[in-house]
Amino acid sequence: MTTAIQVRKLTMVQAVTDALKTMLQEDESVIVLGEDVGKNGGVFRATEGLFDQFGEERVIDTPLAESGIVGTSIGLAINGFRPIAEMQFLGFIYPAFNQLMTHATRMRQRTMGRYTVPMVIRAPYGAGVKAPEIHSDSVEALFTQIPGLKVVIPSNAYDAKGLLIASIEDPDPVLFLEPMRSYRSFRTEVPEEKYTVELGKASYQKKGNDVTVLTWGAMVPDTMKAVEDFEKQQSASCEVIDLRTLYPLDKETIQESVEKTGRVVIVHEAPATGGMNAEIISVINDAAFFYLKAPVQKVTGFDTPVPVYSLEKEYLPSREKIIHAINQALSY
Amino acid sequence: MTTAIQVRKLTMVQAVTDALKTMLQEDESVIVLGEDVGKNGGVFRATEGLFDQFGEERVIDTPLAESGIVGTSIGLAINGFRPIAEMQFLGFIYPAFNQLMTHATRMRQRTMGRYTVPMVIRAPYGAGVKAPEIHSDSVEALFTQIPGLKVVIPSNAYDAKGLLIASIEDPDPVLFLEPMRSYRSFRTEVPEEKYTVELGKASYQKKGNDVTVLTWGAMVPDTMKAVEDFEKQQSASCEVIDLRTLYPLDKETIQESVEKTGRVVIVHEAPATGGMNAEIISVINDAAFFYLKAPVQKVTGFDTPVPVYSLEKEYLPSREKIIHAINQALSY
Amino acid sequence: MNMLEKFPITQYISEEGKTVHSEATDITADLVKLFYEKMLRARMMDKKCVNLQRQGRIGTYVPYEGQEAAQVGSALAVEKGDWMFPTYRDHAATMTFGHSLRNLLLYWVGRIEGGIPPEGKNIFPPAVPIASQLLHATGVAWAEKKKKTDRVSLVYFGDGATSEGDFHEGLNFASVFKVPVVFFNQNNGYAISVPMEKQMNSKTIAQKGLAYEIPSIRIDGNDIVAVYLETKKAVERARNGEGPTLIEAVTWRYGAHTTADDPSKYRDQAESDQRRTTGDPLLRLEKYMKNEGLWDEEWVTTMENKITNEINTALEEMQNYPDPSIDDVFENVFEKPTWTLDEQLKQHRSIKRGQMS
Amino acid sequence: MNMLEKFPITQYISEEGKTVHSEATDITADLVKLFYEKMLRARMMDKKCVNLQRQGRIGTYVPYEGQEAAQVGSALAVEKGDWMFPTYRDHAATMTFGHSLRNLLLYWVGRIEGGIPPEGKNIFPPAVPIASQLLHATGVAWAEKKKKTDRVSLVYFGDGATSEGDFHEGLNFASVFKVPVVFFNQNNGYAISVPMEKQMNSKTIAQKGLAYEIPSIRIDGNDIVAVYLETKKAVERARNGEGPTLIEAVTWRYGAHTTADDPSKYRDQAESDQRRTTGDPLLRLEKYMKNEGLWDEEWVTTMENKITNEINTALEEMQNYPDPSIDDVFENVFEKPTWTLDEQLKQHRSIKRGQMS
Ligand SMILES: Cc1ncc(C[n+]2csc(CCOP(=O)(O)OP(=O)(O)O)c2C)c(N)n1
Ligand SMILES: Cc1ncc(C[n+]2csc(CCOP(=O)(O)OP(=O)(O)O)c2C)c(N)n1
Ligand SMILES: [Mg+2]
Ligand SMILES: [Mg+2]
Repeated sequence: MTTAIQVRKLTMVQAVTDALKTMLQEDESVIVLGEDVGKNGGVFRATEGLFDQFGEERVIDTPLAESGIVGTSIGLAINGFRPIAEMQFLGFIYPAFNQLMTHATRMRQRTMGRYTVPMVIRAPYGAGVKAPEIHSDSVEALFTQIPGLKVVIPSNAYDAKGLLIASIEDPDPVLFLEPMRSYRSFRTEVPEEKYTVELGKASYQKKGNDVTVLTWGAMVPDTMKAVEDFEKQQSASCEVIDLRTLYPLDKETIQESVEKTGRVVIVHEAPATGGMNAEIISVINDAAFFYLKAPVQKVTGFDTPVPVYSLEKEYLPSREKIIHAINQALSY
Repeated sequence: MTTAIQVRKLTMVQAVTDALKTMLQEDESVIVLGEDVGKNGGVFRATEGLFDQFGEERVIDTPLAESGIVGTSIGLAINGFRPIAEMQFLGFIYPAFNQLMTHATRMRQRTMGRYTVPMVIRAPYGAGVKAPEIHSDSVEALFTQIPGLKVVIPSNAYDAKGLLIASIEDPDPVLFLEPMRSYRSFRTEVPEEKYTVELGKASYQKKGNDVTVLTWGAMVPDTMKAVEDFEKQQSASCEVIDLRTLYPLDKETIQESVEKTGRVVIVHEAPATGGMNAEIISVINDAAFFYLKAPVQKVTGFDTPVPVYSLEKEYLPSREKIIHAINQALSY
Repeated sequence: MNMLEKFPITQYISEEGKTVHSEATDITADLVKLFYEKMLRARMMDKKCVNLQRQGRIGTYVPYEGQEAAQVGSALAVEKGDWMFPTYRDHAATMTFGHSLRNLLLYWVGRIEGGIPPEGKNIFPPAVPIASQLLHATGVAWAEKKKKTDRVSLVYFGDGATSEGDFHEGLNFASVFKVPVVFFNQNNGYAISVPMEKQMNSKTIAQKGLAYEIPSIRIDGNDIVAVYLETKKAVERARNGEGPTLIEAVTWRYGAHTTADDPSKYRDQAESDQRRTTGDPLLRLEKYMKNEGLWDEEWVTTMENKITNEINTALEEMQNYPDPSIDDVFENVFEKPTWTLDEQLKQHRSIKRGQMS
Repeated sequence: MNMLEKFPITQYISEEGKTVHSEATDITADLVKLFYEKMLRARMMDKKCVNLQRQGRIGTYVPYEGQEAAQVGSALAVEKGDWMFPTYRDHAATMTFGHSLRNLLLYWVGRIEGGIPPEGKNIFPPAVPIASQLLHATGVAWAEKKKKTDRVSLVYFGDGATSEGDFHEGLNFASVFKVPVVFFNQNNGYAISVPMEKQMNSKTIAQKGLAYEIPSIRIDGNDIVAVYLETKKAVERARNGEGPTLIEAVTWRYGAHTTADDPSKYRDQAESDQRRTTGDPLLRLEKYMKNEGLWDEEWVTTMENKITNEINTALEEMQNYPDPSIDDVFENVFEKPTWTLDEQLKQHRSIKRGQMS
């Protein structure tokens, strides 16, 4: 007897809800908490319906205090639960920085494994949806340098569900960033059943031979479109890789591709300085230095705060900039 | 008539006090605030004597609350003062992360210059003094990716005074990190009078031809010693550069040196991933790619929390590791 | 200790528009008319913005309808030279204190200029990270104290904001250093979808002042006379060097948290609408004015016309405002841009101009 | 409201060792002897550590001498299965609750093992970032509530800790979710050099509970009977589902903040020493025992010898403990080390072995 796998076309935010529901159903210890995640179903509807289905003991509206949310989640995680804490926007995680930096990520080490913190912090992030100030920060690199934290970013609904479930099942803290610009902009097929996408593994969006383009999150569809346009005009072919996990990076995949192409473009929306581009270049320096034919090209945000929304289009990596960078990489 | 410049041999922490005193004397708007900075003179004696000399209106013991210290300093700075806020250790700045990230560094931009935040945050940092947990964090790279913030680290008493005065006079927020391992470990000559060391400029510790070694803070004397040992045994010569300001990096000096040597070693005590090594490699990628003869070598901490002190020596870059890295850089 | 008894809701004018407090008579007829005019102006502006948002002419908007008395009454209680610290919802306060309507509209189309007050008006850009502004208000007021002026800070925040650590640290610093700041809480019952009962276990916000020995009062935030007179007292205390005050103004927002929010998800909107007929701040003042013989339909119509014109002019100015420029972003990170910014701007411009190398 | 009157310092045994509270008689002779023994043990351990530090045999140490009643009395009020959240100064509490003396000593020589409690003892590693542990205690207790057990959290923090945002958020969460946690404040008058009057404008810490509707009490923290019985009441309330309690135990540290601190910089140490003859917790219990005819010099000597042996054994164990290994650091960042960690450890080992390529 074979069972047909049920598949639906979901948006990314629906896939997030689906993952949460799957895990709430499967594992009694999973709880969801945060500001407005309960009755209201989250400001982006990511937790829609969960409060009604699982009740207020498992889907919890908390007071408005991020340090409180992360700090109590640490206690809950150590004492048998798997909390999934929502930060309403990534730009509001900063008050919780101390709890994340000095406790969530150090407890296993401080107690040699006696106490562990299997928690997930979810947060929508990134610019491009005309949100107010602070709502559009893209500071993923801040977190990749916190020892003890994994950082995961899906770019589509399928990955969102599989990566989120893998994050929830991970025995250690995971920061799960959801590119809000991609929340509803397109759908992908998502199996109804439970599945995981392994953390730490990048995915080829497109194979190619001449330039490696590394990106993640909302930049993936943008990059794919720019690459398509580029390839229509030029004979060179691009390999596009969605990194998906930013800590730990998938060094093997990066290395494999760079050894083949010798040319690299990195696309991200965070500021240039200290952004992930630097860490990726550093990994390439270690792993594939002698294969590089040209300096790595970067398409990033500026070393400015993300501007208010009338200017966010100028801030975000554009089609032109991506194509320009690919051309640059090929020009050496 | 000539006036002889008075010069004294000071430790770095004395030079810090001297800079604070100089500026408190010169500029009525300068105030010093933080935990135990007043009557007690600071847990490292960095503010010794200032409370007695300038009184409690200018040298202020605050409640134990870092967000409170930075948040009120923002208000003080906008309304005419030049607050110098002390974080007792860098590892205790995290509760203030939100104020630093979303306000101190954005206010000028949010108001197109109407409100500005000329403040300095001082913090001792780094491992190697057998301090308890969290006291030894070296997370400078976290801050170099905050748009709107300069990050400065002196490695000796002369620079400490000059850079701190320059930081206080800077019209924008500066994070001034003091390597506590170097607070009292050696003395340098420090003029009694006021002087500044320009922010954003690296300093050559030693000229050389074959390898560029980039470092800062407490790693500068360690690196110099390792290089000395190395040069005794090998014919190659090293150029050692103290970067001093980590944002903005002194690209010109880095470029100049790398164009000459083609080989680079970076020494820092922060964790490898996301540490400043990545950003420096990224700058080299942009500025001197074709001059590089070997992958950049890194001597860094691990991707672990700074361990408790029985293991900190293993964590910190050692003489052996520095020499090994120099040899590696030369081996290609 | 029953906190509801210890902190009763102080009223000066009842919902029927009757004087219920002896000091209410200190209010002159001119002042009453000023109250009404400023509240009317605030409400008309709010309605306009909600409409503009529906038409897609401005972005997501944060309405304050229902909270006019709290915002206008308190804003009228401070003087030029004092400092105001609004949140994203306190435009009735800032426009009353002298903010430019054009800039407010610019704010809602995502323009930096929207955060900038007119010259001579000490207004901070709206604080978005909840409760962070309490510390700025405390710091700014502390600076005034150090400078030995008699200026004060007036800072707005919601019921939800009381849960953040910065609320606590702000009140503690203000209390320890006895700085001239008025903490003006608008308790509108909700932080987005979270009702006060889930936000805290205390029945009042005023009682939180007890932790810091900060004098606190709970007032009817829809009674502009109460708001004005009690804020004035707090401001006077601050000016006289008597330190901070915490005011809990109990109020209500009729509408959604923002135009992107659907309040029916978490509360009965019919009940909320019902309040328009009972607790409304403008209606109450209207009743009071009628009771006192101060109501004049013609005057109201004149006002409405004047305000309509003012808003339309501001809207026009907003629409004709020069295009935003990314240069403003680059130029205002530091006083002097770093090489990183210079290079990034240069590259950005070069690609925009299509001058690819 | 005069908070000193509202929150008087509850005493059960006066400084002269007299019963001053009717419930003090609930305490059996055995319990009194247990109190004395555990306080003596704590004091002897502390003195030993101060000496070891002076001799350079352990690192910077944080003494608690003077605070034994507060720590021992509260620690005896919880049961196995309950959770304890100490700071760097609360070793009298953790050793009374069952922590291992060897591990405590390992802590002071900078060993990871120092943070790990014996199997079956729910003790967190000492919190270093001030006030952060209040949230962990709340979260852990919340978990117990969700699991429908009757276990509680007992969390320690100082007067200075009340200024941090996490103090506020911890109390608010605990109150809103009514979790079984006892917030045990040791008000020793100082946060390093900063006296309570500069830390807060309130006269008591107990009054801070009013902001959250958390029952609060102010007790003589040097009166172990008061500490024990009042903590027990709070623990019972928590077990019965009645939620959190805030206890302010007024106490004093005789010595320096840490062995690296010089208290004469900020206070009169002669005055501090004077307290040894008046307010000392052990001395008070001794007087009480003498008054009650429970004092027995021989018993005390036996105890002292037993404790000396215990401490010396622990010291020996600490000194003979296997050398620290960097592997423990690498192995405990994640359950399964990432490639980054694997590579770094490999390289580290290879250089250490001198096997340079
Ligand atoms: C630090 C932070 N966390 C979360 C948010 C998202 N947020 C915006 S408004 C809001 C509710 C605020 O409620 P309240 O303080 O009562 O003010 P009101 O909106 O009712 O005026 C939340 C959670 C934020 N802006 N800042
Ligand atoms: C967040 C944070 N800031 C600063 C410090 C440095 N520090 C260590 S102990 C201490 C004073 C704590 O005082 P209190 O809470 O009264 O506890 P006590 O030391 O008196 O037991 C300070 C400021 C710290 N550990 N954590
Ligand atoms: Mg509200
Ligand atoms: Mg204390």
